[in-house]
Amino acid sequence: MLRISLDKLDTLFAKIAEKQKLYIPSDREDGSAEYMEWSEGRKLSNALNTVRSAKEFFFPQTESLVDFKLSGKNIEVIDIRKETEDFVVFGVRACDARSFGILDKVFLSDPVDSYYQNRRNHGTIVTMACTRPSETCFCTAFGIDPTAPEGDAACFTDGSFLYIKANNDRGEAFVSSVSSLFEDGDTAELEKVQAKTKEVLGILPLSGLSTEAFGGDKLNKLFGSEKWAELSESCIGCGTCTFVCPTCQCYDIKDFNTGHEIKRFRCWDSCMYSDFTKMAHGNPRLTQLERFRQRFMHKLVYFPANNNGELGCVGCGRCLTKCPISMNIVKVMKALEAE
Amino acid sequence: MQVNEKKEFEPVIVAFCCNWCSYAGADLSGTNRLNYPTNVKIIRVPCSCRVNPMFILRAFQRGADGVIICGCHPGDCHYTSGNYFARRRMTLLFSMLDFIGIERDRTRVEWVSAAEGAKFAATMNEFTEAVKKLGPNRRLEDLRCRKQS
Amino acid sequence: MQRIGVFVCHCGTNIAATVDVKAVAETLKNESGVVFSTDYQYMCSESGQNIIKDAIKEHKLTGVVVCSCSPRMHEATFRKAVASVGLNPYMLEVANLREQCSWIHKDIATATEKAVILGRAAIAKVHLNAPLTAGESPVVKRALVIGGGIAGIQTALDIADAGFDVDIIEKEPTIGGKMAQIDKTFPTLDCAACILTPKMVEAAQNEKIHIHSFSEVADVKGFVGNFTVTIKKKARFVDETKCTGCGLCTEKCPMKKVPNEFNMNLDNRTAVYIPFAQAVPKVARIDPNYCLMLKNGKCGVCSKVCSVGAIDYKQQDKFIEERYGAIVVATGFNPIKLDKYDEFAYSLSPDVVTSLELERLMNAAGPNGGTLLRPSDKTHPHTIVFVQCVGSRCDDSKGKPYCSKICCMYTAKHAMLIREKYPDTEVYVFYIDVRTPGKNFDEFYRRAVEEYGVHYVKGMVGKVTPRTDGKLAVQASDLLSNEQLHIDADMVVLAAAIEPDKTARPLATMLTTQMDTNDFFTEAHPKLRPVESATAGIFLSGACQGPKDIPETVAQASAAAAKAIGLLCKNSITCNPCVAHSDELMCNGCSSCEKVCPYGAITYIDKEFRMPDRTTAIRRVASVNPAVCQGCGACTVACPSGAMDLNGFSNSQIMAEVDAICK
Amino acid sequence: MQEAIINKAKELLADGRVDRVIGWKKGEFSYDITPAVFETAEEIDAEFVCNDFTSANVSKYLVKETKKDGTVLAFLKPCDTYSFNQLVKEHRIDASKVYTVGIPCDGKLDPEKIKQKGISGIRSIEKDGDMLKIDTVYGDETLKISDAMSERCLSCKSRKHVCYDELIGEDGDVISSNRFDMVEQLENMSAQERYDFWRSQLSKCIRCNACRNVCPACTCEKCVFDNDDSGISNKAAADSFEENMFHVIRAFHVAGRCTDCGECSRVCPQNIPLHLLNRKFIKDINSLYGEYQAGADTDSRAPLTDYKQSDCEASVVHERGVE
Repeated sequence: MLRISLDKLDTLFAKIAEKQKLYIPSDREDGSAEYMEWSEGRKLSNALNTVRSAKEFFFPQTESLVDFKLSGKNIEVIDIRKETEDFVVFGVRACDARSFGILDKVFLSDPVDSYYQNRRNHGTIVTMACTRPSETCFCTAFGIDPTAPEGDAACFTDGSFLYIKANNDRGEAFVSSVSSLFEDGDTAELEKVQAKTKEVLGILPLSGLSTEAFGGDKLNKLFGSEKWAELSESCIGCGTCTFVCPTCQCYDIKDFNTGHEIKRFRCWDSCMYSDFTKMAHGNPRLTQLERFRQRFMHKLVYFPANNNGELGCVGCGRCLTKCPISMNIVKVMKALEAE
Repeated sequence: MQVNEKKEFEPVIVAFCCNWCSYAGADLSGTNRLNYPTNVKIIRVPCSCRVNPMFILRAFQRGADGVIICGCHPGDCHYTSGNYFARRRMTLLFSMLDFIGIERDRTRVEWVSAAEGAKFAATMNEFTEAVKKLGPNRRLEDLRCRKQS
Repeated sequence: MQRIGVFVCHCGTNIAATVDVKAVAETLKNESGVVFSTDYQYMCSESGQNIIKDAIKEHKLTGVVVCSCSPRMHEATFRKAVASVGLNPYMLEVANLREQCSWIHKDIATATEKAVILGRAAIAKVHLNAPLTAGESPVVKRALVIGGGIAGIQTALDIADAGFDVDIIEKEPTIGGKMAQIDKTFPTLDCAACILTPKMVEAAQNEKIHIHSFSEVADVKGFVGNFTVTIKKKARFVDETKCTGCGLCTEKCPMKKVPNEFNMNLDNRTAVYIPFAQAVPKVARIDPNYCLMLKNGKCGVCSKVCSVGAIDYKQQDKFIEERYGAIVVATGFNPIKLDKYDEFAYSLSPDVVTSLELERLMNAAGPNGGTLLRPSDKTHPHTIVFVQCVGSRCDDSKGKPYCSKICCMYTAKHAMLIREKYPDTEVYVFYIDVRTPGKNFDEFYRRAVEEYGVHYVKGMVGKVTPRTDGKLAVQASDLLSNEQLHIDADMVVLAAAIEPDKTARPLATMLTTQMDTNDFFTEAHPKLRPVESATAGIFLSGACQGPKDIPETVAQASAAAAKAIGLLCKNSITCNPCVAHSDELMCNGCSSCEKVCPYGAITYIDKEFRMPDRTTAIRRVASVNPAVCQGCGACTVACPSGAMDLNGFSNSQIMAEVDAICK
Repeated sequence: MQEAIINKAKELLADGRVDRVIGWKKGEFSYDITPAVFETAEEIDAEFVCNDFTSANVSKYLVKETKKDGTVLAFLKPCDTYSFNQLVKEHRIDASKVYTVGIPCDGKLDPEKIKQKGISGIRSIEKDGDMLKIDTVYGDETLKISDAMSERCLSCKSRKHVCYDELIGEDGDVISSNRFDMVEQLENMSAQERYDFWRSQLSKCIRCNACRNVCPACTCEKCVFDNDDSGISNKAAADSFEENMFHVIRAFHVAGRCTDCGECSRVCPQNIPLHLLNRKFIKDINSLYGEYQAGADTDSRAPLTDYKQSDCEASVVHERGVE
């Protein structure tokens, strides 16, 4: 398999960044990691994952859609769409890599979201296999193998070398563009690391999490569950879980009047918010219970119902770490399953 | 032909003036034909205590380079105590803006009575100068609102 | 969407000379919502107003922007004009192109640019204006006068004359106030009691006037037209309704060594007493600090001698509540305490007296039956020194910064009276300067100097030293001849500064009226509204507003009465519609707004709401009384949720103006 | 301690003094604890927990809980009592429906701090003297307790309960705290440095509203940022200005009301030190208008709804410190 010494990562990054923008997870001063544009000196983070997911590269938190220019009493509509430049996101974990598939099902199915598609067409995802999963990880419950991540190309490491493998055509093109830096090498050490990681995955506290109880056919039973009241009781209605989630895809469209023009933009919305899907007649989900239920029903029932049974969660564990009151999808799944 | 005339920076300055003292003071400086720059635009409010910090931030967002709040002198408030509340609010707000690194000379509170037309004009001249020196507000502007030139 | 008309005024050349008014009208025509825009020479003229009225009708305008002089000048004019053709007057905004644009700028280009921006701001505001209707609030047809001195009496008489019920609250056992203690009045030298007591009697006998003597204001609630006042009727231990004022109890009372405050403590009274012969109401009061029965439970003589059984040793303070449409404050004044003025030996010698004490010493009902005798040895004084401005016009902390106004004249009166009655007495008056602005005042002063030979000396007394021979050694300087004077005086009279009564400050808090730093009530406007306080429905009468002599006090008392009558004769009052209002759906009931309201206009009510989960819940929410609110807006900023907003100056309106100016 | 608290809860439930108990419920791991309401002794026995990770301030839940019938028992840490008092003062909590039991607190631990030391795959955490013994799937780890202590607890202002119906354990004291040190450090920076600091911090904000929604002072029926009529509502910070404004306005709205409980910084998923903004206001208020601690009582006048004629002028900001 093609490999490069980890000491030469900088050379690799420099090479990638020659032609296009490169984003890698890097450590912030507060110790947590986030995707940053690579430039000389920027180091790849050792953290298991970033606070925010990689979905932002294709579905940014705010995005301008169209401008309306006002002059006197006239309004001119300005299409501000531009072709995105090519970019590479390096170091995406298996869970996030899977999330793109979920987002694609929403944004690329008819009617196609041209803003999302534009970015998707120009982004190359280079994933990175996990070697040190955490107690909050449960991607395996969704059939994800963190030692063999999806993505256009996948990278693996054994502590000394970075191995690379293309998963599709785009990945092939990417690998060949940097292959001059790689050499063919023995994967024995890597296989050892992968086996060790698999062993750890088996003993993680959430390794036994079952998804049996969920799917598109479970609607009536789960919707009416009495557990929701208890589970949602402590929810403070913030959007942390949805904003760190790699698969949450709801957005709101708003207009901003700058005085010279109206900027129509979209921004992430959260089903946890009191004004989520508020319409002229009011709000269909009036209580936090209903809003809380929406989020989990969406991931565990509605999404699979529309997508051949695929669940809308990838088990990245971000909501487990970040929820202010430590309520999360695992607790919800376990509670509902126990019923 | 050489076009190298660099236009002097003309700040946008919003002045909130209370109806009873400062707005009347501004009127008086007009009546007395006392000049101050056109940069200053006055918004009439019933009392300095009507000025919500939101208004000040809004002004900066929309392109103001300086915001000044004028009210009756302490003790002279038409509503007895309005300017005392305004004073505390503005002191704390300005301190907070300073704390997050916004230039402190972009904000000011000045007490101007209905009889102080001259003080009003002098204050506006001084304040405009101070803001001019700072240059355009960049730290607390909304890029979306920046004027396209 | 509003249909807005813009009217740009030239104001002759006042605006048009510096602002290109045609360009302004033309540019503003392009603003969103503007359907008509024009300019005219004088918008405030009748033909100018007609242009506005016609345009409203023709173009079905829903909003009007007049670009003219200051709204402080003609806003009311234009509001009236638009209202006359059926447009709500609050759908009008004025852009100030004269005082705040054309008059201060010289360059036509930049002034025009600014004028356009000011016009835009006004247009942006009008877009968000809402029609406002002034509310109405009923008026209780009864007035309260606080203080029963000459000011209060005069005000009450005038209000009663107009046919309204009026209550007087007097903290002392009798009305009459300071004037009752005065001997003669300047500049006519007529007897104060002779002119005051008939008025007191008149007040007592007027069936529209109700006197609460020996009472205080305990609490004030409500607002103009509808005040609710709690009156504390202090226990006097004598049943007012039974006492006939026969005076038998006062004769028989064994406790005869009580300092008589009516005579400035220069003689004594009994523990049960009637302050003076002409007291109104003529009802006895028992002083619990001296009454043997009340102190030790032993005596009871008065109770035994009272034939009508009016004595009631168990009487308690009583609180009554009464509603009023108007309140007149007439709390009056007091001479300041002179304990800080050791240089004049006031506390060292009984022969150093204040002017008010001198009034009693000279009064026929005073301690000496009208003969002027030295308090120390009851001998005739032959040399009397008057010291002016004791505590007045001081820049130190001992006295008052203001002129007490009445001292120059009453001293001239005293000097003249003494010289007339006791020609062998030398009278010296030490003054900073003599102030005599008033009808016949200067003539009066000159008579004192020229006809009565009073020695007026410009200069201050430095020190008064009581000597062992009973004389007072007065050291003074004569500034005109620049020499030191040493006078051996028999008496020294100090013209003590006057200050507002101590009860005024807490009263001002209850009434939510303003006071100046000297505790005089502040008038709504020092020149144009001198008898009204800034708080609607509260009027000022007499020396509580500033030092005054009797004629001025009476004039102001009648003026205050006229203002109060003007209010009382209305059935209801129109309220300013630019008041705060709370959006109950957003209000948290946190009480922040209430704490910053200077008028007590905000109260809280428990209201039932439908909750998101379709249940109902009772929440505490703020409620603004539009009749009390004056529209300052303090509450709107104190409110964290933005539930509180102000009509006419709403958050969105002000932000729209900000946006228009900054864009 | 946990045992005493559980016994107290069961005792009060049993004798009918309270109908519900608000406390904390066990999670999947040793540290992911959720505030919860318990109605029976069985539920309490099964799931009630009070340990080094029960940091959530339950005071704000009482706004909702006291709207229901019956009395609720709340266990309050010293800092929670300040929030409780403030909410009572602002008429947000019906105190007559709450039975408060003060519980002692030596500071709570922050799981994120533990993880940032590289400790992963945590199975259990135990205290051992001043050390933590952590069992992970990658082997045993140890950590000094002080290194795992929540930032806010390291600058705790008070271990004294300002109100309670009953107290478990000994009451502590108001601490002469170092809580303004960081504010002071920032004040001593240049304006440019302060600007850069706050830009780097506030640009991390994802507007999840966790700070606001957890804040016991933010109990508005409708927040201005959710209200389209307020003119400043927004769901995402579309510009750096909006990032700044949200936090400045929020801090201003809670100025004089913030009890400095530190929940905002605790819950921020982006680790923005939001409490510094609130502390700046507290520090200013203390130095300009006299010492004031929101929540210390239920009747004093808050500094922004009060004034003195002798207050300093706003120009004091221009006159002091580093430009």
